[in-house]
Amino acid sequence: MNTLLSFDKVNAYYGNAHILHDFSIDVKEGESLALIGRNGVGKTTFVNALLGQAKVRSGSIRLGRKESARWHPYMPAKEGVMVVPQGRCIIANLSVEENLLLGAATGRKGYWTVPKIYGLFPILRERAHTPGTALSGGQQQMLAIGRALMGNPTLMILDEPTEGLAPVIVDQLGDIIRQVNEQGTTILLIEQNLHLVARVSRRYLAVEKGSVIAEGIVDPEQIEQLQQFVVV
Amino acid sequence: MIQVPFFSVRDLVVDYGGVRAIDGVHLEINKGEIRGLIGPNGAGKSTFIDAVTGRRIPTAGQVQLGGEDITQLAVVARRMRGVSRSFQRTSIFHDMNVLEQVFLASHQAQAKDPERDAVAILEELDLLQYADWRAGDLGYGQQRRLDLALALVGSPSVLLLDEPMAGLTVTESRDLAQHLKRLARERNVTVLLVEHDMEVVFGISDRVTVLELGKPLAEGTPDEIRANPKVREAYLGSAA
Amino acid sequence: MLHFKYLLWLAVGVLLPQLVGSATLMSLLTQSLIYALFALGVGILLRQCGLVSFGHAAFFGISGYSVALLMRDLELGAASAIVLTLVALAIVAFLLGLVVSRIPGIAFGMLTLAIGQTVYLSALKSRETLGGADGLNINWPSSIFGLDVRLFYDPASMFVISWVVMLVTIYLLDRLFRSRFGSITSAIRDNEERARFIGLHVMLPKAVVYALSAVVSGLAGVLSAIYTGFISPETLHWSVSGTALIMTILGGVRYLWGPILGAIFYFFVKEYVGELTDYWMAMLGAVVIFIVVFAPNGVSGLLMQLQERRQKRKQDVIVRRMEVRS
Amino acid sequence: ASEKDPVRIGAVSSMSGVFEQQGQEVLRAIEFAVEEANAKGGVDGREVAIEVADDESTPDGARRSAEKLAREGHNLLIGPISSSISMTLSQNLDRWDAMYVVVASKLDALTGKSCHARMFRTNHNDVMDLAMMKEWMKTVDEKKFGIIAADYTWGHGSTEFFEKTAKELGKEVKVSLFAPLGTKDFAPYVAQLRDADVDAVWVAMVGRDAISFVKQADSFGLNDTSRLIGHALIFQYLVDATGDATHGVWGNIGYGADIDTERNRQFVAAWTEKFGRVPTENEGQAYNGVQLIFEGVKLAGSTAPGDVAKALEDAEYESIYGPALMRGADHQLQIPNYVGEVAQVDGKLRPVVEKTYPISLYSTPSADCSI
Amino acid sequence: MLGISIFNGLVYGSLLIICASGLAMIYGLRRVVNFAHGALYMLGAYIGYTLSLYLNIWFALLLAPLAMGMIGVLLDKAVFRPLQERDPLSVLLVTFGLLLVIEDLVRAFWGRGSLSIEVPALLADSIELFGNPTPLYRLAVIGLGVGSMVLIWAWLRFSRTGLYVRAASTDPLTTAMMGVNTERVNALVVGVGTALAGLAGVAAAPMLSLAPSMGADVLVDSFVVVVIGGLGSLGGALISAILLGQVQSFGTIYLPGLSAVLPFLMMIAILIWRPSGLAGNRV
Ligand SMILES: Nc1ncnc2c1ncn2[C@@H]1O[C@H](COP(=O)(O)OP(=O)(O)OP(=O)(O)O)[C@@H](O)[C@H]1O
Ligand SMILES: Nc1ncnc2c1ncn2[C@@H]1O[C@H](COP(=O)(O)OP(=O)(O)OP(=O)(O)O)[C@@H](O)[C@H]1O
Ligand SMILES: [Mg+2]
Ligand SMILES: [Mg+2]
Repeated sequence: MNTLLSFDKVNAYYGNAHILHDFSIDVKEGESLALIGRNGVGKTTFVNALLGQAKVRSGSIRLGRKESARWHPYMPAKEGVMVVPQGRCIIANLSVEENLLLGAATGRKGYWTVPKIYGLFPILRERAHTPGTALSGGQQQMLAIGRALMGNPTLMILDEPTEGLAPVIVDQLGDIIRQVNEQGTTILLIEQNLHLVARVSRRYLAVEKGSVIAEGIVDPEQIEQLQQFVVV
Repeated sequence: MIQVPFFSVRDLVVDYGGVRAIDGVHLEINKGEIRGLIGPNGAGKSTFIDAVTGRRIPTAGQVQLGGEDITQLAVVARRMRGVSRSFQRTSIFHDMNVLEQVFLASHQAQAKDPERDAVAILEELDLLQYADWRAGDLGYGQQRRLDLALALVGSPSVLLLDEPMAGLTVTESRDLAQHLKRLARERNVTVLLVEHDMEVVFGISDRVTVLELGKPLAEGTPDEIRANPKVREAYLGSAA
Repeated sequence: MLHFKYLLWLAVGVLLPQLVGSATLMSLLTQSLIYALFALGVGILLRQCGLVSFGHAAFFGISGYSVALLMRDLELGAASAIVLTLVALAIVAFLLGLVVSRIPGIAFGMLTLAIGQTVYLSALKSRETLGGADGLNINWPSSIFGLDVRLFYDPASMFVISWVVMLVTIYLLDRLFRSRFGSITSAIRDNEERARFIGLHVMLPKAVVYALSAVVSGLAGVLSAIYTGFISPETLHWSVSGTALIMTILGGVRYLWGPILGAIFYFFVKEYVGELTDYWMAMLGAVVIFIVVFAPNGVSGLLMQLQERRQKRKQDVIVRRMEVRS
Repeated sequence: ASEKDPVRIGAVSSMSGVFEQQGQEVLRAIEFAVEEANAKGGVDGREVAIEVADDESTPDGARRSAEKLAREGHNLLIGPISSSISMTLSQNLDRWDAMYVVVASKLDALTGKSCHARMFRTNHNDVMDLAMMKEWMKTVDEKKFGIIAADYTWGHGSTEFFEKTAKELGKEVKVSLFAPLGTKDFAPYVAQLRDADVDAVWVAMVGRDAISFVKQADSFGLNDTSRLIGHALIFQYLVDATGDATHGVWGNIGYGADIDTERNRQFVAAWTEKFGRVPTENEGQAYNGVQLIFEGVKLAGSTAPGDVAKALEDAEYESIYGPALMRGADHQLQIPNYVGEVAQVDGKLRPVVEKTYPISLYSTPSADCSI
Repeated sequence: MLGISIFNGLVYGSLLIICASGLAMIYGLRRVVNFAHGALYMLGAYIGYTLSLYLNIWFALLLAPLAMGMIGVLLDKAVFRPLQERDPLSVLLVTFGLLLVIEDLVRAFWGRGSLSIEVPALLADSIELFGNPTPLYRLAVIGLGVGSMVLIWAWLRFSRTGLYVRAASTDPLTTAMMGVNTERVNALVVGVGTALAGLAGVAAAPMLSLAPSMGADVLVDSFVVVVIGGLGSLGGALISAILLGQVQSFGTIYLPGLSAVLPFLMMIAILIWRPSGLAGNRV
C-alpha cells in the first residue's frame, strides 16, 4: 500500500515551546487511522505542523511525492489532504453554501459535489443561504465535514469532530465517516471519544507528551484497553 | 456549616445574539462548599462563569452574593466583593514579570501583606523560581498556573475556576486539588469548579451540577451523579 | 546610583554646548531637543497604553497659543501663564482621555486625528483672537521664571534649559512608571480584560496617562513658543502629529529615551540627506523604511542590542582569557 | 574682485507643501538674478554666493531652514511665499544677525504692526492692491457681484474690503461665500453663485484651491454669465493648470513682462533667451527683490546685514518697475501697481498688463509701524 | 438647490468611494493602514496625465489603473508580505516612508508645478439638470463611481475569487486550509486596491489640479470614510462616502462656518457612538 502522509522524527514548536518530540507517523492509502491522546498532548499541533502553523525545526514531512519541513497552509489541500479543523472554523461571513464552495477551491474533481453533500446532510440544504455560524454546533460540524469533502480529498483529517456534539449525532457521524472511508477516502481521525474510534478506525496511534508512544489495531471488543491513553 | 446559601444564581439566561447559551439555570452554593460544574462542550459552563463575574451581562436572572444582588455590578465591583475567576483560555499579562502581576492582583484585592501573599501563592503553585520571568516567556503549563495564581491571590470569597487542570501534569492537578480543598475547608472559600477531569471533580466536590445545552441536567453528590443514567448518557459515557 | 546617572547626564548637557563649536549644529540640537520632548509625550501614551495618537500637535500648538493669549489678553506674567496653561491642559486632556481612550486600536488614532484637525481648522478661522493663518507673534517679557529672556533665544543656553526640562521630565516619568501606577498601566495595556478581573479600574489610569502625555507635549509647545516667539496654525496640523509619531516609532518606545533619540535622529537625517539632494523627502522616507525593516525596536532598541552584544563579546573575551591562563 | 567678501544670499522657499509651485518660480528667479550678476562681474566687485533651502511651506520649517542658512553666513534672506512664514522669520532676524527681503507675502502687518528694521518688502502689499482695485472698480460696469473667498484671514480681509467698496460705489454684493482651504469640490459654491444671478464674481483664492475653483466654474459655464475678477488670482501657474478656463479673467498683477521700463526690457530679454518664455509675476517679483539686496550692498559697501539694511533706508534706485523708493518709515518699496487680463500672446495664454496705477494712490505709511 | 446639492454631493462621494474602497480592501485583507494610499492616488493621476498626453484620456482611464494595479502587486510582494508578522505600527511607518518616496519621485519626473488634464471632448458639454447646466463629466464620474462599486460588489459576491477574498478577510488560515493560495489573493487585493486609488486619481484630474501634494487631502478624507464605515468594510465605506459627500455639499450651503470641520465632527460623533464604525467589523 502507498504511504500518503508521513512524519519522520518531526520536532515542532510554538515559539520556543517544544511541543512535538520526534513525532513519526505513516498514513497508508485507504486506511482508517485514529490518533488518540489526552488534552494538550500535541494532536492538533501535529495538524498545525502539517499546515506550517507550528514551526518544524527538525525532521521532515512527506505528502505524496513532496517532502519538506516548511509547509504553507494551502499546500496540503493541493495534494489532496483536507482538514476538518478542531473548533470547526466555519467562516462567519459566508453562507452555508459558500462555505461548501470554499472547500472546492482546489478544483479537484471527484465524487463529491454540492448536491451530494446536501444528500448526505439534508439540513444543510434547508439552511443553504443562512450564515454558516448561525447553525448549531452539530450542524456546523456537518458543514465542516461537508466542506472538507468538497475538496474530494484522498486523505481527510478530522480533529476531534465530536467536540460539543450530542451523543446521537456522534453516532450518525460514525456512520458517515465509515461511508466516506468506504468511498475510497483515507481517514485520519483525531479523537478522545473511544466509542467513535471503535466504530470507525481500524488502526490507532497513541500520543503522549508530543510523541507517539503506542500503536496497534483497534479491537472494538476491547476498547477499554485504549482508555489509559485518553483518561488521566 | 452555614445553611443559608452564600452564593446563589436564579433563573439565569444568557444569549449570544440569537443563540441561547444559558437557559434558566438555578444554582445555590454554601459558604466553603466546592461545587463541580460539568457538562459537554458548549453546554454553557464558561458562559455561566462569564455571567456571574460580569464579563457578560445576562439576559435575565439574578446573581446574589451573601444576600446582595450583584447581577448588574461592574467586573471591578464584583472583584472587590471577593468574586474571582480563572480563564479557560489563559489570560495573563504577557509583558509583565510573574511576581509583578501577582503582586498587583494581590494589592488590588486589598490583601494585608500583598507581597507575602503573592510570594505564598507562587510558592504554592510552584512558580516561585520564575518570579522574575516575563510571563510571555513561560511554558504553556506555567502560564496556566499563573492564570490560576491571579485568581487565587488576595483571599477571594468565591472562586470560579474554568478548567484549571487543563494543561497541568497529573501530579500538579492532584496538588492543586488538595490546595482547593484546603482553601474551602480552612478559609471557607466557595469554589465553583468547571473541569473535564472527572477524577478531580468527583474527588473534591461536595456536590456536582451537570449542564447540558444551557440547562441543568442533574445535581447531586458525586456518587449520585456518577450513578445517574442520564448523565452517563449525555456526558460521562465511558468516563463513568 | 540612579541619581548619579542623572547627574552625569546633566553634566553632559551642560558641557555639550561648550564642545559644539558650530552655531548651526547647536541650533539643530536645540530644535531636536524641543521636538524630542514633544515625541516623548506621544511616546508615553504609546508605551504605557499602546495608544497611537495622530493628534498630539493640538497639545503642542494649543499650549503656545494659550500662553500667548493669557499674556496678551489677561496680562498675566509669563510664568503664571505657562503654569496655568499646563494645568488647564492637564484637566482638559484628562477629561478628553476619559472619553477617547475607550476607543481601541487604529480608530483611536483616527479619532485623535479628527480632534486635532478640528482644532487646527478652528485656529485657522479664528482671525480676531488667534490671527488666523498668519499666526501670532508672541511678545515675551524680558524675563521668564527669573531667567533673562535672551537665554531662551540663544541656541546654546536654550539647549541647556531644554535639556534640564527633559531630564527632569524623564526622571519624574521614570519614577512614576516604576511605581505601582506603572504596573497598573502596563497591565491594562497588556490585557485590559484580565486587568478588570484582578480589580483594576481601566479608564482612569488611561486618562491619566493621556493627560500626562498631553502635558509633556504641551511643555514642548511652550518651549517652542518661547524659542521661536511665534505661533501659527501650521503647528496644529496633523502632519506635525505624524512627524512626532514617526520620531517616536523611529526611536522605539521600549525605553523612555527612545522617542528622544528618535527626534534627534530624525532631524539629523533630514539635515544631512537634505544637503545631498533637493529630494530630501525621498531620502528620509528611505531611511525610515530601512530603520523599520532592520531595527524592529527602533534606534534605541538597536543601540541596546549592540551594547548587549558588545558586553557579551567582552565577557567572552574575559572568559577566554581566563581559560588561557588556567 | 575676489578679495572682497562675497554677497551671501540665503534663498528660503517652498520646495514641498502647498506653496511648492510658487516657491519653484521664486527660486528660479533668484538663481537667475544671481547668475546674471556674477556674469556681469558681481555686485560692487563682489561675487554673489547663494544657498537654497526648503521651507516645507510651514513657518516651522522655514525657521529651521533660514536659521541654518543665516548661521552659516548666508544671512541676506529672501524667498518665502506665505505671510505667516515671513512673520516668523522677522521675529528672528536680530538673533541670527540677518536681513530679509519679502518678495511675495502680502500681509500689510509685515510693513505695519509687525514691521522690522531688517525686513523689507519689494512686492505690493494688500493695502496697495486694494487701493488700486478700488480705483479700478470705479471704471467697471458690472453692478451685481458675488464673492468667493478662501476661508482664512486674507480671504476675509479681501471680502470685507470689497463689500465696503461696492457699497461706496453703489454696487450690490448679492452673495459672499467662503471656501475652506483644501476644498476640492467647488460645485456647491458655483451653484450658489449661479443661483444669485450676478454680473461678476470677486475671487479671492490661492494655490490649488484657486485652480480647482476656476476649472470647475468654467465647466459649469459660470464664466459665460458672470465675469471673474481676481484678487491676487491670475498667476501664470493658474493659467497653466487651467488652460482656457482663465481666458478673459481680470485681476490685479504684481509684475508683468509688459511693464515698459528700460531695466524690465533687459530683464525680459535675458530671461526669454534663457527660458524661451517671459518671466511670470512671481519670477519678476523675486528678481526685483534680489536687485534690492544688490542695491543695498552697493550703497553700504558691505555685506553685513545691519549695514545693508541701514543703507537701504529711503534708498532710491532704478528698478524693473522704474524709479523706486524704499520708504524708510515702513520698508515698503514704492512702485506702480497693475491691473490686467489673461490673454493670448503669441499663441500662449498669459496675464497681460492692461492698466497701470501710479504710486500716488497709496496711503501714507502705516501708523502702527515704528522702526 | 436641493437637487443640485444632492447631485454635487454624489460627485465627490463617488470619487471618495473609489479611493476609499481601495484603502478598505487593503486594510480588510492585510490589516495595513496604508498611508501611501493618497500618494498612490496622486501617482495614478500623474501616470494618467502622461498617458493622456501621448495617447488620450480614455486610454489613461484604462491603462493608469492597470499600471497602478501592477505597482500594487509589487507593493504587496515587496513590502506587505515580508512584513506581515511585524506589528501594524511598523508597517504603518513603512507606508509613511513610501509616501515620502513616491511624492519625491513624482516631483523628480513631473516637476513641482501644477498640471492639468483636459476634460475629454466627448464629455466637455453640459446638460440641464435641476435647472442648472451640469457638466457631463461630473455625471460620468458618478457613473464611474457607481459602476466600479457594482463591479466590485459583483466580483466579491459572485465570483470564485471574490468568495476567496471574503473568506480570507475573516479567516485567512481556514481559507488557506481549503487550498486557497491566500498570498496570491492578498496580492490581488492589494493590486485591485491600488488600481482603485489610481482610477480615482485619473478621474479626479480633469476636475482638480495635479500637484505632488494632492494626495494628502484625499488621504485624510479616505481615512474618515473608512473609519466611519468600519475598518475594512466596503459596504460601510460606501455609505459613509455618500454621507460625507452630502455633508460637505449641504454643509457649505447651510453651515458655511463649520463646513471644513463637519467631516471630523461627524467622525468624532460616530466613533464615540460606535467605536468600530457603522458596519462593525463586517466586510
Ligand atoms: N499557540 C500556542 N503557543 C504556545 N503553546 C501552545 C499553542 N497552542 C497550543 N499550545 C500548547 O501546545 C500543547 C499541545 O497542544 P495541542 O493543541 O496540540 O493539544 P491537543 O492534543 O490537540 O489537545 P486537545 O485535545 O485539547 O485538542 C499544549 O500544551 C498547548 O497548551
Ligand atoms: N462569543 C460567542 N458568540 C456566540 N456564541 C457563543 C460565544 N461564546 C460561546 N458561544 C456559544 O455558547 C454556547 C456555550 O459556550 P460555552 O463556552 O459556555 O461552553 P462550555 O460549556 O464552556 O464548553 P467547553 O467545555 O468547550 O469550554 C456554545 O454553543 C457556544 O458555541
Ligand atoms: Mg486539539
Ligand atoms: Mg468553556
